[in-house]
Amino acid sequence: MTKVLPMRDAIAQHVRDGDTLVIEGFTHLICFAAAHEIIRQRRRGLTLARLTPDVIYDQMIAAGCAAKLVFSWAGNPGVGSLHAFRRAVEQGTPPLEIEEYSHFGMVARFSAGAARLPFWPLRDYMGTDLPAANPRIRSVECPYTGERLATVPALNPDVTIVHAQRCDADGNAQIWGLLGVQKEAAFASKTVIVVAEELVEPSVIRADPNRTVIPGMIVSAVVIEPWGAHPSYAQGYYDRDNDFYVSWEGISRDPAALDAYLRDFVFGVRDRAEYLARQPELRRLTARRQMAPPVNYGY
Amino acid sequence: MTKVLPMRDAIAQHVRDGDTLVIEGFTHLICFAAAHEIIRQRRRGLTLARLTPDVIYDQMIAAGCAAKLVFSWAGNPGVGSLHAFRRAVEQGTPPLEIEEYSHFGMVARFSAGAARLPFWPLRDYMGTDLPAANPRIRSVECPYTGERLATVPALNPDVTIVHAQRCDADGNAQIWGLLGVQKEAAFASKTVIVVAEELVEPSVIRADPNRTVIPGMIVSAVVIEPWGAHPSYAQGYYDRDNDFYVSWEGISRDPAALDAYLRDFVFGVRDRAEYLARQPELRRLTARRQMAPPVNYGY
Amino acid sequence: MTAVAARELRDGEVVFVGIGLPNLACNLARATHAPALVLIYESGAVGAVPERLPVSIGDPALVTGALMVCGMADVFQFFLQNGRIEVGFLGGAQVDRFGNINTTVVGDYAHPKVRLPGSGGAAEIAVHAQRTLIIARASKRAFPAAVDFITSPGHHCRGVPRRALGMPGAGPVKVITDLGILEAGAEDGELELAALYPGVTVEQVRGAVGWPLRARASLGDVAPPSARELELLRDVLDPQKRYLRGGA
Amino acid sequence: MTAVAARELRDGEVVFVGIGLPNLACNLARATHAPALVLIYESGAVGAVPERLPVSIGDPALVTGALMVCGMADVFQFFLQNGRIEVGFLGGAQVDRFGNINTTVVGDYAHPKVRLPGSGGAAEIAVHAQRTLIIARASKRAFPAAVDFITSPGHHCRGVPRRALGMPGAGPVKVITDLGILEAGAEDGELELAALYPGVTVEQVRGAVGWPLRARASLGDVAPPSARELELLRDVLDPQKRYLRGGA
Repeated sequence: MTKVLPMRDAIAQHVRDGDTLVIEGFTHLICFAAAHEIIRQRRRGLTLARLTPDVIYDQMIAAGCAAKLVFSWAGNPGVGSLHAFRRAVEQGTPPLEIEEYSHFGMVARFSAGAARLPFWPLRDYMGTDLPAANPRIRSVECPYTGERLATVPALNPDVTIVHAQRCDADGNAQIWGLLGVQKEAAFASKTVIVVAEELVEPSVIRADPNRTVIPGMIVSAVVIEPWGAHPSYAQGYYDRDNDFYVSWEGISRDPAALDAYLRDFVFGVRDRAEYLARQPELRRLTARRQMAPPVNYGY
Repeated sequence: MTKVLPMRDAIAQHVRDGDTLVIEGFTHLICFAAAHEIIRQRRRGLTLARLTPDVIYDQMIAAGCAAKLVFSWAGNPGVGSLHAFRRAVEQGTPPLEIEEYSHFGMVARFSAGAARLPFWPLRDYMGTDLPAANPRIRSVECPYTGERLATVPALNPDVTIVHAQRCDADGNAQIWGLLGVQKEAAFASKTVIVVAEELVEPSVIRADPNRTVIPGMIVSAVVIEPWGAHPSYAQGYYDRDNDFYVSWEGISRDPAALDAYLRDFVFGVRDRAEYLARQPELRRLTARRQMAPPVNYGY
Repeated sequence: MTAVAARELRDGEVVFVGIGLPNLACNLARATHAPALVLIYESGAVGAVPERLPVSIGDPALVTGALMVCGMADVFQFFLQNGRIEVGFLGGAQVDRFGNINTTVVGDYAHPKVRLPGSGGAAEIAVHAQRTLIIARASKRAFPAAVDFITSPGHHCRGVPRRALGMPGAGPVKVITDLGILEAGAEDGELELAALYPGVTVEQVRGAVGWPLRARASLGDVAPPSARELELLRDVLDPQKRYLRGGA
Repeated sequence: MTAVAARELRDGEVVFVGIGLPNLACNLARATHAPALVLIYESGAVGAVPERLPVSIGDPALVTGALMVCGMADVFQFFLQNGRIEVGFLGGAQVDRFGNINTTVVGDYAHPKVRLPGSGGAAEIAVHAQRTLIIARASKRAFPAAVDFITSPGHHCRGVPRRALGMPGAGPVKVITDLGILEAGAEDGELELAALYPGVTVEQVRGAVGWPLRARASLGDVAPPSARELELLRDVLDPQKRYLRGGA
């Protein structure tokens, strides 16, 4: 039975109302294609976790998918605010519970989840107001030195969606460029969906095994979706659509403009192909070639 | 001031009597060139730490360099015993203190050291006699679930020596194939010496930054030593000299044969070049070409 | 023994492989009924497809053509401790009546008669693999009533049952010897005789273990290696007889 | 402000870079007196040499040509918590008299007047970097006596001095504003005026902070940006004026 599915089927089969969902990717490889499908399928009551909610979760909050947000930096990177998020937190429209850490805290939560430990120790948060704001930040005494270290609890999502440059049909996925916390989030998760720019033969994966970040054995579904990270980027494939990120400031500030955006680019298209057809001149973002030299795996 | 030194100078400047020394590499990339130079310079009282002491530490124990061994599996991989180690432990000749963990425990010790945490939690050792044999294996209570988890203390070596396939003059080192715990051991260490098969321009490193395992900023000295891991191996450069590993069973079993080996191949040569000249037909071990396909880093 | 161990592996399973007979058994299974077996080595090779018999668990042939190679911190935390390993293979100098294994010392820890290599990854494999298989030749020396040192825990450790110790894995479900197969008793976790090789008697097995061995009422028959299995083992997988000194 | 910040960096130092003015300052330093500066971004790019002004800390231009790219678990554990970062750059909506920074909320946490982005990596940079530099334009709103929320700790947090809290790093050694430079008092860690830009008076700075600002007996003069610095900033590093809205 193949794991390779259309996005519609992968989301329908694996993402349920009320799930804790992670679509990771630090600026790089953020899978907007999956988020849009989840919005189209009108999932509700999701706990959305991510270091940087970014425009992707701002859209999901605006679309009413989220009951709760777990995060560490909620801005529009390099641009400004996420206004749907701000309206939810400042005005309660829609209501949104939040659980807040720092980046290191979120990384540590995924690390604990991936290692199937209940907590992760870190030297952090002394002097800050974060533990007062979030009682799940606690501490533990070192059994050697007696000192107290901060702890965060494991995060084990129901579903994690990772976008990769390439994978085989079993979901063995290779990523280069920024790696973020995708590996940790995937291993922490009950279900993993890999979305990739390219489907390749296993022989391509096996020719450079050190590049594999996610092994197929932890993957439940594979979706092949070229340009699936747009307006985010994929190193070696396409650049970030920064014009769109800049325009999100105006779109997200105005609820009517945001609704129009969702109508035109999410609800109003059947799939990723239709979304891409409505984008202005994607070729301007196509990556130039700057190839890494090959290495020898022989013996 | 260049970091690139002959092995003799790198060892003379950075390895001191009584140091805690780590020469890591799991079967792959074990830096015999460094160990032989340390033996030649007659360092004494070292605490030697490594997951697998392997033939390399068996030689150093026999040569009288070691006061203590910290380890998790002391055999000749795929062959049999390390007889110098066994004589030391079973008969006290020479006396050798031991501190013993499992592989996971040693990995966790280096991870804690690299993260500058005093301990690392792991779910391990229940039912085993290891904590009774080693009181440094302790436990901690999870501040969320109340369950007890095993802990090991951080290991922060004075010096870690890592063998890499290639590096630049600042010590930015790239490794592919088995990665072992080299990254963790290096980051845990006060001083790092990188030994490499090839010195390359920084542009080679920068053309594939995801392959860099050790950044130059944590490296104190760089030694270029082709075949420096022999009789261990370097993926893409040369295979393991398994004949030698098999012959070590007989050599190490007989103290006189072991002394003769050290005389002929360590004390009796001035440097690695002379050692290599005394090896039978190294070309039989030269790696065949099996190149990884290049990937695109452009944007 | 090797062919019998190979049959215990199901196609598609994720197996943590040790060197020697376990490695042979896994590669035999891959070559026969379980082509989709995923072999993981503690060295960091995942989905290895060695083109030669690896001489160690760090052999370069495990890397070339593997699906993934990762650091050992990932192997132990994200694969093993995470619960992703379905089968772990273990061997050892001593196996006791509860499936505890000793690979550390013969005699006293502080003053050992024989110093063995130690745990390696065996302690944590015994704790975390969903089930483990033990391979060992039967003899009174190899199967004492109680091991001198518990390196890898079995079903009952110094008076405490496995479940009470909080170990995630099920422990050694089968001990494959050259005389028969032992399995843990459902009640107390004590190893009992479950199946015999052709021509071997219950008394022969009892004579090769160090405790009064219980035999199940209905004993299974271990099918001997097929011609195909023998041919693969002797001619393809271990032609130099590195590991097949005793038999297949 | 950017040029002044750049001068605080010594050649060869390892700098944890934030986006915006800190990024500009680091690249100005690289282009002038500190070509060997090692730029690390929390996204995992180490030794980045961006060929364009990165629009975010995850820009692909930080990857192409970098010395190393690693996962974020390594960035925070092996670089930052390990103590390998010599300089951390921080900015923020509010900076108080002890150098505490707020990037979380204006008003009450549970019912904020303005919800800011939050910590990102700023909390741990403030704890671990060997020293930090803060860049912020001076105003009474930006420099209250006490911040509404301590996201990144300074020299004195809710009555407890930094050292007593066990923070490895030295904290904010300089706060670079568009009017002058503030430094922590040796005794109590309170920020005091240490240097002035040409033509700025002590009273002007006092008018732009929310507490009775101490001025050092001997005030330094901040040298204005040189022609070369201005040219690099305006024509090479930020020709589109993405970050240089206020001045250089």
